[in-house]
Amino acid sequence: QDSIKIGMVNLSLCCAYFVGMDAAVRDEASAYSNVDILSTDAEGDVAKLTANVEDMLNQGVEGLIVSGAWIEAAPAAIEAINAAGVPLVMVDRLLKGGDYTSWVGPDNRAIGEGIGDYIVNRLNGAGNVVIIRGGPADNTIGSNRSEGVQSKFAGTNIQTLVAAGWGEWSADGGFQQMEDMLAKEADIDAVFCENDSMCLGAQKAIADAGRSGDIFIASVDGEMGALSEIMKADGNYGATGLNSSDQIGRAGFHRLMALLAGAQSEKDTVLPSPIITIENVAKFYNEDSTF
Amino acid sequence: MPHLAVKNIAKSFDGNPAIVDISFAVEAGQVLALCGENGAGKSTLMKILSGALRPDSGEISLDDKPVQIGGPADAMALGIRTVYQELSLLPHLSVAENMLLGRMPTRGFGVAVDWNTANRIAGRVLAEFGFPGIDPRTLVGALGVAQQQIVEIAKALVSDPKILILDEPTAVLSASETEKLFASVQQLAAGGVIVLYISHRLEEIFEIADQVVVLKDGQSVLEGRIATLDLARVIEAMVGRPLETIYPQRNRQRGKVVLEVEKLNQTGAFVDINFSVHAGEIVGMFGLVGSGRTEVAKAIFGACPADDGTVRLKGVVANFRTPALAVASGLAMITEDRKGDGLALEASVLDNMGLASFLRVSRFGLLDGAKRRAIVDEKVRELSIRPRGHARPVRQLSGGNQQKVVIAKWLLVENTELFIFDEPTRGVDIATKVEIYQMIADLAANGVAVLLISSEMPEVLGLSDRLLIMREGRLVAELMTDDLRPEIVFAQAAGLTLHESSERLN
Amino acid sequence: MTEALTSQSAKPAFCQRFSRADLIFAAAIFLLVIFASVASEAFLTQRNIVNISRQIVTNGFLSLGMLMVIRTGGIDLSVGSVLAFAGLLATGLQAQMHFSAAIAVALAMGAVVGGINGWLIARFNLQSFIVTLATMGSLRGLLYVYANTPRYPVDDAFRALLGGGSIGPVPVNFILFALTVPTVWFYLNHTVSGRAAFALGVNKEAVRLAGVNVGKHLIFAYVACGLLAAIAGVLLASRLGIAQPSVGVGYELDAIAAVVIGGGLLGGGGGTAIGVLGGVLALAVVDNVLNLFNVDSYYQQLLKGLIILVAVLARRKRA
Amino acid sequence: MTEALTSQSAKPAFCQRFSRADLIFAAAIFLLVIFASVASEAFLTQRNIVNISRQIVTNGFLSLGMLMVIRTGGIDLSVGSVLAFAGLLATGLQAQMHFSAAIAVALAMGAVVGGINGWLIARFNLQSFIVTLATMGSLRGLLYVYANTPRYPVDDAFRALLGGGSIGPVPVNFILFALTVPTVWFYLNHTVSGRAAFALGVNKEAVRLAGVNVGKHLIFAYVACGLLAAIAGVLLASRLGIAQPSVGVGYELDAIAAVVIGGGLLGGGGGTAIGVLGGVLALAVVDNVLNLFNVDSYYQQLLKGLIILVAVLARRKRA
Ligand SMILES: Nc1ncnc2c1ncn2[C@@H]1O[C@H](COP(=O)(O)OP(=O)(O)OP(=O)(O)O)[C@@H](O)[C@H]1O
Ligand SMILES: Nc1ncnc2c1ncn2[C@@H]1O[C@H](COP(=O)(O)OP(=O)(O)OP(=O)(O)O)[C@@H](O)[C@H]1O
Ligand SMILES: [Mg+2]
Ligand SMILES: [Mg+2]
Repeated sequence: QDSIKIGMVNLSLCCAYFVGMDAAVRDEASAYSNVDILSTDAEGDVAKLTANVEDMLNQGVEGLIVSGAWIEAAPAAIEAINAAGVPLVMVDRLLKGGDYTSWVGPDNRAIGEGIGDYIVNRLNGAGNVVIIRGGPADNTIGSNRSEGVQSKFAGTNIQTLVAAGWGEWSADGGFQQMEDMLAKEADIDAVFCENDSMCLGAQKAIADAGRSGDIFIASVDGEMGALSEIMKADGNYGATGLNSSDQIGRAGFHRLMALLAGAQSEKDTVLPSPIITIENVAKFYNEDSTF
Repeated sequence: MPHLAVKNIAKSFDGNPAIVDISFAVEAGQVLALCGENGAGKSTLMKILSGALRPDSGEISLDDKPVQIGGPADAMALGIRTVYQELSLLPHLSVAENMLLGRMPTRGFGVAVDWNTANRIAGRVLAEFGFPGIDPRTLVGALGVAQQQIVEIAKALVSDPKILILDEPTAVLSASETEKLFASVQQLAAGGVIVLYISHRLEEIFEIADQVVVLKDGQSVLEGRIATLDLARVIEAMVGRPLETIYPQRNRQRGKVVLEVEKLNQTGAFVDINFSVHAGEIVGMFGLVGSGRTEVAKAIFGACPADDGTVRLKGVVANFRTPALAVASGLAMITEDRKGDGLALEASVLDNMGLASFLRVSRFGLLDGAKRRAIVDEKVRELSIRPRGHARPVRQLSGGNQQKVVIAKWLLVENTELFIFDEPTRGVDIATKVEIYQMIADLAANGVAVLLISSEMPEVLGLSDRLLIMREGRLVAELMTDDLRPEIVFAQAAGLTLHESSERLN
Repeated sequence: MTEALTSQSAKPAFCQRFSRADLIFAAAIFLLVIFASVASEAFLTQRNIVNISRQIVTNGFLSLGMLMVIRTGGIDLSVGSVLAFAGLLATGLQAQMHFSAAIAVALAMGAVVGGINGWLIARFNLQSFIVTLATMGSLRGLLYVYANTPRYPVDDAFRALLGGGSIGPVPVNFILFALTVPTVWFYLNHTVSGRAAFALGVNKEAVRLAGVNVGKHLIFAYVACGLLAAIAGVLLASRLGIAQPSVGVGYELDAIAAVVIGGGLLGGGGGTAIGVLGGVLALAVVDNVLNLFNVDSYYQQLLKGLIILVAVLARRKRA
Repeated sequence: MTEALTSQSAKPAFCQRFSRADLIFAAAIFLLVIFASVASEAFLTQRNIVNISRQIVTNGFLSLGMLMVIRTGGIDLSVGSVLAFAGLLATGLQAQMHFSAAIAVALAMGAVVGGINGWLIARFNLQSFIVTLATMGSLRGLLYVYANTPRYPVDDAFRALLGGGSIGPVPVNFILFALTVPTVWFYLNHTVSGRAAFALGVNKEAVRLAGVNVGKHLIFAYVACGLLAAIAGVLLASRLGIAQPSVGVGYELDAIAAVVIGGGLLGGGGGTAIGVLGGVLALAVVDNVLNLFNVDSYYQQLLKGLIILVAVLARRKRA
């Protein structure tokens, strides 16, 4: 019996979010005895991603799932795939610069807007909100989220204070940015981070400053650390907009399998991104999730 | 009573034998001198005894017990102390620390360094050695090479040695320091220490050695008690033929003035230097080491420009700011410190020799490799640089052969008008010295102006037409060298009255 | 060799005689502080000073270790990976054992990695740059194999004690760093090993010929560097209450910058603990000030580069 | 000093006589290739070979430049930033001008940055590591100020010609690289500047006192390095069809690794163009093979580190 080779192309496996997506794909595939997943990690480098795609096509994969993470486009890679005529399903990130078969992912602006509503409600339309940005690397994901949030502040008395430096998407980055904001700004009522990791750091900075009582936190992703914080009745981690790499990965894999089977599908599929708060967190909390 | 015997030692470096088969024995309290041409194998033999190198075969026995010297630590344990030919000091450490490296006095469970004791010990040793002037706390990097050499020797004297190896210790020393060294050597010998002494200054050997071993191409060609030998014998054994004249006959015709130096000053180095050198003339510059000759030369050459004063080249003002400019207008300088600023040790003989003469072998910056190799090979032959060939890194050459490479580098430069030699024959064997003297004479004969800096009295007396004498950064005398007595020169250099100086000389 | 000379008085003392460069440098930091405190009232607040003190710690430990290696004429690029791995171990293992035991394991790992670096470099006479570049890569791969998702400390005491805790206003982790500086200084200037390590940084062969066991002291420097990096990792993880496998990439460059700004010489021959303290401080203050002044992050990067340049220009050795 | 010896053969020729280490190294690559082609039928396919040849180009150009700098005893960490900036300029400026003009601007930028590096290092006698570390940071900030989002080539010819194009089966960008290797080799061995640069890498003072204009040759090496990095950036952008401000981070380490694996000595005194070719090839083939055997990415990192170690061990200098 001939096996079906499927390529999972990751820009990076640096961080829980992307690791989760890769794991989800492998996990779904494990149900099919004759489906082999070839997975690569470009360590954040487009050039290496392109090389990885080339190497995979070379091994005769029948379809590719591409997780472009934080980059904007990878024309050469996508063109190579098109040229080889194999179906291409993009997950999470919709890369520009070439044709693709299908895309499954979140609407980051919508998630941002959801969080924006949450913050506005919780502040009753007045207060100061710190925004911690991820990083420079072609950061449209982050900026979509921030813009979503800020769009909801229009017409309220909410001031946004954007941290000067980058949070680098990481806990220590978030920590340092928050520390400096706390030193700089006397009254802060809430903090929004473009991802959970940064807010997990920021939360510690707030705690060390003894401000946990009067500053609450909201972010995007829904990783374990954040969820367990949200669960705490007395915690100040208010909400996170679910952007489940796990769901995305599984959905992406099944989309590709269906396409290979000859099914016709809508080109773009946006996954719902509920806002997780203490009310509904139990539904999403899952001890043995990788992310 | 120690007794050192070396039997059938052999050592070769990737195929090329450095020492073929050497045996000798020394009794306690004896001074054994090793002579031989550059590359004969003297340093290699000493490095084997000091544990720096391991022999391919042969055995070493101390007090009739065979000993294994696996590394420097073993040699130390046996009481073998070595002064290597190439300075092995650390410029960024203090004198005391350099001297006591590896045996620093400690307190607090042998963890913490006891600086006071360290400085005291170092100070005491230096004082006993006759140089109380050197402060054990100063950084070695701030000392001149001469003082550095003193420190290097003192280092070997710290923990009283049973066997003391001195590899060309006097190469950078002048008469007075040499005297002090010999004094302590004789004192040690009297105390039953074995001293192995290497030098190319054969007169020194006859002054302090009891026994001589002459090496040639890694074999001992002559062995005997000093009393039974004379200079000619030793030289013939070394060179393979008798040497008739050491200093070349010179047909002197003094041409137009080439170099004029006026009121040259450099704070901390020299003051108010005035002199001139004419075409076809060899002007010697003598002085005690540290008297500032090198600094004057470096100032003229643009290596470390003077603060004020003027230098003229053929009447034109030429206060060079960089060596590049100096070389471009016909200057050449053989620097004194071959390891520090004379050679790129890891680079090949070719790269080193060809470094100053790119113009000869290139057009539009493109090298004519064949021509470059040709002229270099020619000089390798002329100066009998051994081993032949230009491919190996200079590091692998013996000290004297390295010195020849430095000289060759400048002899390869065409139409030079002024040659500055700073200690040109340092570490060079007698036969090659003669060749170099001949070349210097030839340069002069061809109308080149020569400034010869040297701490070797016979050399300056034998070669130069005029003699400039420096003391503590000043030009103290200018003498014509015809029938000039060494005592006078030394007196001037040391700033003594003739009477006492002649005492100190004999 | 201004640094080499003065970083090295014959009888080293905690306040050695300083070179012109050191003074200029100190003055520059001082001016920066003055300027900052005038320009932004947020700067000289206790809160901000505490922040800076905490922000110093990570780079501080890394830089001290880096200094020890740089004084031997080497360099250690693997500190970032060691830091990340140590954090993961110290937090991840808390499920199985008491956190003190977990920390012990983490530190041991750091020391072992350092030992491997040092042994390869000393035993086979390899170039430290390439050896540690290799271990940096391998270890990063290895730590992802161990844990490719964040680990969270189980034991609250872990955070409370190290990362969060403070004695009076002074953070515990800063105190630990403050204690390490004189320790390293003492090692460098007053122990046989420290002096030998410094000596061999400039001329290994000369030290060997003096009968000193070069390998021993060389390896020790790398072990210490690995250990200090591991400590930094543990403290960082406990400060953040999370250990991420991706942390620490590029930290080695900050550490090297701090050492050089503080007067260290790559290739050996210079560098002092107190100088490193200055370098770390300078970098942290600059970061902090740029943030307090809301300088756009792109310009922050640009400026930081220029500031490093100015710093090394100020303390350059005369040719 | 095995490397020093061979980098220095009596009669430099494109195929110099090789040292034992070089032979071992060549043999190792050869065995790897044999093994790969036996184990994976995908390896020796024309397509895969074309891929590898294309994948070599970027690191190839960077490594050749790095070699020139390393031979002067320096190092250049700024190549990654130069590469990114050059790509942005060459693509971004196509809106305003013909792409050839845009490329010219990009290359000029590379040369200028290199010139600044070299000038600072030569004129003020600074350490190359820290100077280029600073320019690396500043330039990265600057290029983000210039363009914080990707730029796409306007002119199709740009991609068709350089990135996509190939003569027969051979990609154009690889041909450009293949032509650059002998050029660099010629410069290193058969020009005054090349020999002088090598000598001053070993002992700057000796070269200065030989009446050579040290600064000139030193600066030239950095200019060439910057230029080659810019070329790499332009080719990469045209190959990928996009120029991203974030590209090239950490590339300098790959380049240094390639040089050292190829027999280069950090601190000067060794390294040959052909050796670099071998180093680049080795790294690329390893990457490719690991992918073809779809080794898990974390283990890939782990293995790559170990392979670098083995490579340098194979060509270590005897102590
Ligand atoms: N590390 C080395 N590698 C290769 N050859 C070497 C090495 N060291 C010395 N040699 C060779 O061994 C021979 C003997 O060298 P050695 O230094 O013993 O001569 P020497 O008698 O001390 O000469 P000199 O009087 O010039 O000091 C020389 O031909 C030299 O080239
Ligand atoms: N205090 C010092 N600091 C640094 N370098 C020095 C110092 N004194 C001498 N030197 C250098 O050391 C080398 C040799 O010094 P040395 O003791 O021979 O004195 P010198 O200047 O050479 O005097 P002379 O040439 O008359 O012997 C020279 O290059 C000299 O410039
Ligand atoms: Mg010798
Ligand atoms: Mg002198």
